Amino acid sequence: MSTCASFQIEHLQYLDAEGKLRAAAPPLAKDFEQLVALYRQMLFVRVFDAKSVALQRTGKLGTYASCLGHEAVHVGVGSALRPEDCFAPSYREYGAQFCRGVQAREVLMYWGGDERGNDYSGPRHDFAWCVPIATQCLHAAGAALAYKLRKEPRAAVCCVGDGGSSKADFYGAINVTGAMTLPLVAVIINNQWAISVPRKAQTGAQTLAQKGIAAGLPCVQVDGNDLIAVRAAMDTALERARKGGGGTVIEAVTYRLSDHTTADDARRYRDDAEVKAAWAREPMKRLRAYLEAHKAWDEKKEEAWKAECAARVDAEVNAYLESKSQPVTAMFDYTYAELPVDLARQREAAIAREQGH
Amino acid sequence: MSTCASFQIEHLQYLDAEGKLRAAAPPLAKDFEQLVALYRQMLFVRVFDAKSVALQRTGKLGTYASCLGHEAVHVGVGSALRPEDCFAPSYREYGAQFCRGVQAREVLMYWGGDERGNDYSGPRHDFAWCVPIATQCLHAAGAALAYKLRKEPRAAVCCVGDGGSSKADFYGAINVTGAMTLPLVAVIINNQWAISVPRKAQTGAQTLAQKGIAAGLPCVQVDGNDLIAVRAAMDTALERARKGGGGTVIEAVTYRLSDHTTADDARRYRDDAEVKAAWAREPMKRLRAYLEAHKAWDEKKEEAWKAECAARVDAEVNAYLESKSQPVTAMFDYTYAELPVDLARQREAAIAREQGH
Amino acid sequence: MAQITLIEAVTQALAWEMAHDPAVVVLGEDVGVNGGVFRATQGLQQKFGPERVIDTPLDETTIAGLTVGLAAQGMKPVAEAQFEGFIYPMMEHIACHAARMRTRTRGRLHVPAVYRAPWGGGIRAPEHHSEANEHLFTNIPGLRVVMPSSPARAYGLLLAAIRDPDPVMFFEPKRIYRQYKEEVPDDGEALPLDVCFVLRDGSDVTLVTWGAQVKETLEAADALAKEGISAEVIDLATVKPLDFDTIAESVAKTHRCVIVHEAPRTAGFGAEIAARLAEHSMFDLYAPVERVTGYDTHIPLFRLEMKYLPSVQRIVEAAKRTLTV
Amino acid sequence: MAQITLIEAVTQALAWEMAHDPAVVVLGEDVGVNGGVFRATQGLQQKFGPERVIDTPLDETTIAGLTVGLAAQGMKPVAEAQFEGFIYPMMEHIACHAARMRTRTRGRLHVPAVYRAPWGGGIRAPEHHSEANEHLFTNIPGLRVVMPSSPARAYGLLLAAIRDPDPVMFFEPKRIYRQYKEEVPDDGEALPLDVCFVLRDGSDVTLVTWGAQVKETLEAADALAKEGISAEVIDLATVKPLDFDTIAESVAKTHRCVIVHEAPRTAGFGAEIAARLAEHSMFDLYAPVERVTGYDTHIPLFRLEMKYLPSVQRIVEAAKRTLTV
Ligand SMILES: Cc1ncc(C[n+]2csc(CCOP(=O)(O)OP(=O)(O)O)c2C)c(N)n1
Ligand SMILES: Cc1ncc(C[n+]2csc(CCOP(=O)(O)OP(=O)(O)O)c2C)c(N)n1
Ligand SMILES: [Mg+2]
Ligand SMILES: [Mg+2]
Repeated sequence: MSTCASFQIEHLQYLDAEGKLRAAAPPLAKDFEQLVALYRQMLFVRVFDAKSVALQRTGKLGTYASCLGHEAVHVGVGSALRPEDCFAPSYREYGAQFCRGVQAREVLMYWGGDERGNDYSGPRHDFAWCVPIATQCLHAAGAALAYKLRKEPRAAVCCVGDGGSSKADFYGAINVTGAMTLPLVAVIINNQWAISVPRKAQTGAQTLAQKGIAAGLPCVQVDGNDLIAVRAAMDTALERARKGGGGTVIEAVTYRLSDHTTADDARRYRDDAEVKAAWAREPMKRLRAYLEAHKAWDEKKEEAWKAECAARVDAEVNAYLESKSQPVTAMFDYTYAELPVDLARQREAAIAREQGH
Repeated sequence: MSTCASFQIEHLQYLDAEGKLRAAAPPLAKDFEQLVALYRQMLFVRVFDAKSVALQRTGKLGTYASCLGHEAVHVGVGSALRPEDCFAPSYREYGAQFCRGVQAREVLMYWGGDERGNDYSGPRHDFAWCVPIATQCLHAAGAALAYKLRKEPRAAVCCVGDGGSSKADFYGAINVTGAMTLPLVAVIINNQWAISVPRKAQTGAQTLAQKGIAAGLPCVQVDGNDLIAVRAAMDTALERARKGGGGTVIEAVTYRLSDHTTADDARRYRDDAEVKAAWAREPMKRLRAYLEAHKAWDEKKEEAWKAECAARVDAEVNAYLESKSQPVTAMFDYTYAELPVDLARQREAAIAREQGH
Repeated sequence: MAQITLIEAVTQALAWEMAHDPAVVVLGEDVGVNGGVFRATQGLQQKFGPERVIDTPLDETTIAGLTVGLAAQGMKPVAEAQFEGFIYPMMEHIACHAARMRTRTRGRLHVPAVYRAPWGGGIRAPEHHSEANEHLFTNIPGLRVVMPSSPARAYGLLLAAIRDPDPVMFFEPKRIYRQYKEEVPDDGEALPLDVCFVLRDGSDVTLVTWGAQVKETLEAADALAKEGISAEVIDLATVKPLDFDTIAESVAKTHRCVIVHEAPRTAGFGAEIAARLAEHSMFDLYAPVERVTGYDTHIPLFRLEMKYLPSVQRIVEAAKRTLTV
Repeated sequence: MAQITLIEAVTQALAWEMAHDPAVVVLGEDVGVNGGVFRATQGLQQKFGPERVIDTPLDETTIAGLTVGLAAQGMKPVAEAQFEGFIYPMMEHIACHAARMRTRTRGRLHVPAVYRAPWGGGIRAPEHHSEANEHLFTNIPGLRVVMPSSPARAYGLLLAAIRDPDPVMFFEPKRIYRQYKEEVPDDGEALPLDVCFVLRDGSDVTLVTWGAQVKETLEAADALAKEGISAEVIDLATVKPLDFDTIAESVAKTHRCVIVHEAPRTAGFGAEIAARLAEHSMFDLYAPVERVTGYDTHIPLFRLEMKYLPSVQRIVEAAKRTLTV
C-alpha cells in the first residue's frame, strides 16, 4: 500500500464576525476607498432586497428570491469580475449583477413575470437568471471554452448553491474544466439550505470545496460572510483563469437569512436559534465595524447612504410598476429568429383574439 | 488560512507484474485452493471471450464487447459478492457474472440480439446489462437503499468505466451513497480508454479514486490486474457495507487489451507500443507465475483446464446457436404486465402479418 | 369524511398506501419535513418516518435512478419531480430503464414506480414552473401517463398508479390543486387506469381534455348549454395508454369533436386523438376536429401566461365552429 | 465531384462549414482521432485541429450544456450524441436553454447550435442503439428537427442547420448512411429548412415520411406503380416546424394519405400530420389517413427488429386500403 495522491482544503477568513482582522490580509483590507464602495454596494442590495420582499407581500411582484445574508459573497464575486468576463448566475445574485450594470428594475421585471428583465443592461453577454438548478455551471464552462478557443483573456464565473452542488451539471462543469483547463471559476454559495433540505443531507463530504478534488482542480473554502476573503479567493482564481492556468472551485460558506423565496416559509423546517446564531455572523455588520474602527464609515454616512439607496430603489420600483405589459405578439416574436409559417398563423390568430375581446 | 480537511489516496498492489508478492498480503495470497479456483475462472472467461469474438467475426454474433485484460478485476469483484448481494454490471463484466451463475449462453444470447439473454440464471435480482453509460450506478444505489430500508445485510456493487466515471449518474450515485450511508461499492474499472478517448481526456484528476472524496466516501486505487489486491479492496468494502458502514469507491487500474467492441478498430487511435506494454502487465500471467512458483499450478493443468474450458464454451455456443428466435408476440408481451387494449390490437395485427407472409 | 382538495387527495392516497403497504416509499426534494413545496407530502414524514419519506440530494438524475433501483428490488417508490419543468434529467432513467426493464429482462425485473410532478401553468409562478410536457412521455412504450382532474380522481388514480406493476408518470395539474373540495372517502378504493371518464353527457359535440383544462372545458360546456348546445365532456385521465374507444363512441354520437390541451399544439397529445379520429371515425365526423391548445411557443412568464392558456371562450368558439360546418 | 454516401455528405458539410466559418466547432464523444463511431467526423480533427474537433468527457449533460454556453458566446457548436438513444441527458439543456434562450432574453442571447445524432434502427446494433425519438423534441418550441434522407439533402440541410441562428436537432438515419452514393457538389449551397421535399410526383395517394423510411416508402411507390397506382412521395426533411402546406396541396390532389414512420405509433409525429389533415383537409380526403409505424413497444433487439420496422409491404397495403374505401 502506497499513497498515490494527497490533498488539503484550506479555509480562508480575514475578517471575523466581530470585524477584526484574523490573519495577514491582502491589500484590499487597507484600501478603504474600495472597501467603502463595496460596502455601499452591499447596503444597496440589502435595501433593494427588503423592498422587493415588501412588493411581493403587497401583490406587486411575483415570487421573489431574497438574497439576505449573501451580500458579501455576491458583491465579492461581482466586483472581482471584469466587464468582459462572463457571469452565469442562478437566481439570487443581484449583488453580483448590480456590480456589473444590471439594473434593479430588471430584477423586478423578471420576478414580475416579464421576460424583458433578462434583457439586461449589464454586460450583454452575461447569462440570464437560471432556474434549472446548476445548469448555468455548464453554460459558464461553455463560455470559458469559447474564450479559450478564441484565445481571449477572459474568465467565466458561475454561482451555484449547496443544493446545486449535488446536481449533475455542477460535476460535469468542474470535470470538463479540469479536463480541458478552462478559465472557469465555480463558486459554490453554501448558504446551508436548499429550500428545506439542510446542507448535511446533500452530501457526506465534509466540505463542498473538496468536490473540486474530483475534477483535479484547486479548491478552497472561504468565509462567505467575509468580503475580503471572498475577494481574495476570487482575485486569485480569476487571475489564474485569465492567464490560462485553468479553473478553481470556491466554496463560500454563508447563510440564507431569509426564506428560500417569498413562496416559502422557513419556520416550517428550521430553528429560530439557528437563524439567530447566523445573524451574529452576517456579512454587513462585520464589515461596517471594521470600516468604522478605521474611521472610514460612521452612523451618519450609513444613514445618508441608506436614504439614497431607498430613493434609488424607489425610482427603480416606479420604473417597474409603470412598465406596460408586452403585447401578445411578444409570445411569438422571440421563439425563432424568423417566424415559421405555422407560428405566423398562430400569431395572427392571437392578434385577432386580442382585438375581438 | 487554515486547513479544514485533508485526504490521501492509497494504491493497493500485492502481486506485481512478474507475479512476485510486493507487500504483506492478505490470507488469500496463501489460500492456493481458492486462488486456483479463481485463476480457473479467469481462464474460462478468457477462453469464452476469444470464442465470442470469433463468433462475431464469422457473423454468428452481433457486436460484442470483449473483456480481454479485465479478468482479475471482473473475477475479483464477482467472487467477493454473496448471492444475496446485488450486482449492477455495465456490459463487459462476464467474469464477475459467471462467478454469480450467469451462463455463457446468456451472454451470447444478449449480444446475439435476443432479450432472453438478460433473463439470467444468475441471481434473479441482479441488474441486467446496462448500455446507457453509468446509469447502473444509480440502480445499485437504489438497491442499496432498498436493503438499508429493509435492514437486510446486503450490499450492492456497480462497475463503471473510466469514461463512465465522468457521467452524471456516477457522481449522483456516490454522492447519495455518502449522504445516506448506503451499502454501495462503486468499482471504477479504469481500463485507460473509453472507446477512443484516453483516460486523461476524461478528467484532470490524478486518480479516479479521488472522486470518492467529493462524496465523502472512503476511496482507494488498486492494481486491477492483481486479483489479490482487487479481492482485498472488495472484501474490505463489502464488509463495511454489509455492516452498515456505508459505501466505498474503488478504482481498479487495468487495461483494455481488445478493441472497444467488435465494431471498433483500436488501431485507429492507440499505439501498438502502449498495447504491448500493457500485455506485460496483464492479470493472468502474473497470477499463473505466482501459482506455479508455489507449485499450485503447472503447464499440464493449464492445458487440461483450457481444453475443458473450450469444451464447456462449445456447449454453450451450441445452445446459443440452436436457440430459436422468439415469436413476434414477444415484442408485445413484456411491455406491460398486462396488455393494454391498443397494444393487444397491434399484437393481433402483427400475428396476422406473420401468418399472411 | 371530510371535503378535500385535489392536492389533499394526493396526500390522502399516499398516506393510505403507505399505511397499507410497507414497500411504498416517497422520495424527492423537500418532500420530508417541508411536506413538498405544494404540501403534497405534508405530514407523511411525521407519520411514517424519514426512512420512508426521503429528502434526496438535489439531483433529478439521482432521484430517477434511485427510484429504478428501489423498484427493481421490491420497493414501490413514489418519486417527485418538484415541478414537471425539472423532469428532463429524469428522462434517461425513465425511458431507458423504468419503461424498459420488463421488456429487457423478459419480465425478470420490473419497475413498479410512480413519478409524480406538479404540472402546468396558470399560477403566476416563476420561469420553468409552468410546463405541460406530457408529450415527452406519451411516445415511450412501457409507461403510463396519468393526469387527475378532480380530488376523487386524484385519490383513486394515484392509488392505482402506486399499485400498478409498471411505471406511471403521474402529473398533477397544480392550477386546480385547490380549485374546489369534494368528499373523497379514504377507503383505499383505486380507480381503473387506461380508462377515460365521461364527466358530462351531451349530444352535439364531444369536448376531450385532461388535466387542468378540464376546468375550462366544463365551463365551456356550461356556456354552450346556455346557448342550447349539448356538449359531452371527456377527461382522458390516463393519457397513455389511451382509451380511444370511449372517445370514438362519443364522437359516433355527437359527430363533432374539440380537443383541448395546455401544451403547445404541434405534436401535443391532441394530435394523437385527432389522428385516431381521422383514422377510425372519419365517416362519423360532420366537421373537422378542432384543437384548442397552447401556442407553439414557450409558455410566457406570468404577465402574459393567461393569453397563452386555452380560455373558455376559445373552447366555446371552437365548439361552435364544429357546429356550423 | 465524387459520388458520396449520406454519411460522407455529413462529413463534407462539416468540413465545408468549418473551413468557411471559424466559429464552427465540433464536439462529442470519439469525434476526434476516431472520427466518430460512424466516421461522420472522419479526418476533421487532422484538418482543423483538436481545438475545433473536441473529444469531450463521457457525459451527455456536459456536452449539451457546453454547447449552449459556446453558442451563446459567439461560437457555432455542432454537438454529437453518439446515438440518439443517448440523448436523454441532453434534454434539459436543449429544452430549457438552447430552445429558450432567445425567448428568455428577448433576443439578447441566442443559441445557434446543432445537436447531431445517428438515429433509428435496422443495423443489427446493440440495445439502445436503434431509437427513433424525434417525438422528444417535436413539441418543444424554439427547436428545429431536421432529418435528411439522401446524401444531397444531408449536405444541404446540415449546412443550413449550422448556419441557422436557432438550435437544430439533426437526426441522421444511420440505416441509410451508406445505402447509396450520389454526386453532391461541395459548393457550400445550403438547402432551405422548414420545407418538405416532394421526391416523386403522383396522383392517386400521398405517401409522407422522413428519415430512413424514405427508402421503404420509395420502394413502396415503385411497387404501387407496377400495379398502376401513382403515389406521390413527400420527405418531411424538416419535421419541425412542419411545412404542412406542401402535404395539404398534395392531398388536395390525391385525396389519400399514408404516413410512414419508424417511431412508435402513439403520439409519434405522424399523429400531427394526420391531425392537421383532419383539420384542414377533411373534405379533400376520400379515405381515412393511414399510419404505418413502429408498434407501441420498444424496438426489440436485432433478432426481431425487422418485424418492428415498417416494411414495404405494410406501406403498399396501407396505400391500397386508402384506395378501396
Ligand atoms: C432542476 C431543478 N430542480 C428543482 C428546482 C426547484 N428548486 C429551486 S431552488 C431549489 C433549492 C436550491 O438550493 P441551493 O442550490 O442551495 O441554492 P439556494 O436557493 O440556497 O441559493 C430547488 C430544489 C429547480 N429550480 N431546478
Ligand atoms: C449514455 C451513453 N453515451 C454514450 C454511449 C456510447 N458508448 C458505449 S461504451 C462507451 C465508452 C465507455 O467507456 P468506459 O466507461 O471507460 O467503459 P469501457 O468500455 O472502457 O469498459 C461509449 C461512449 C453509451 N453507451 N451510453
Ligand atoms: Mg442553498
Ligand atoms: Mg474504459
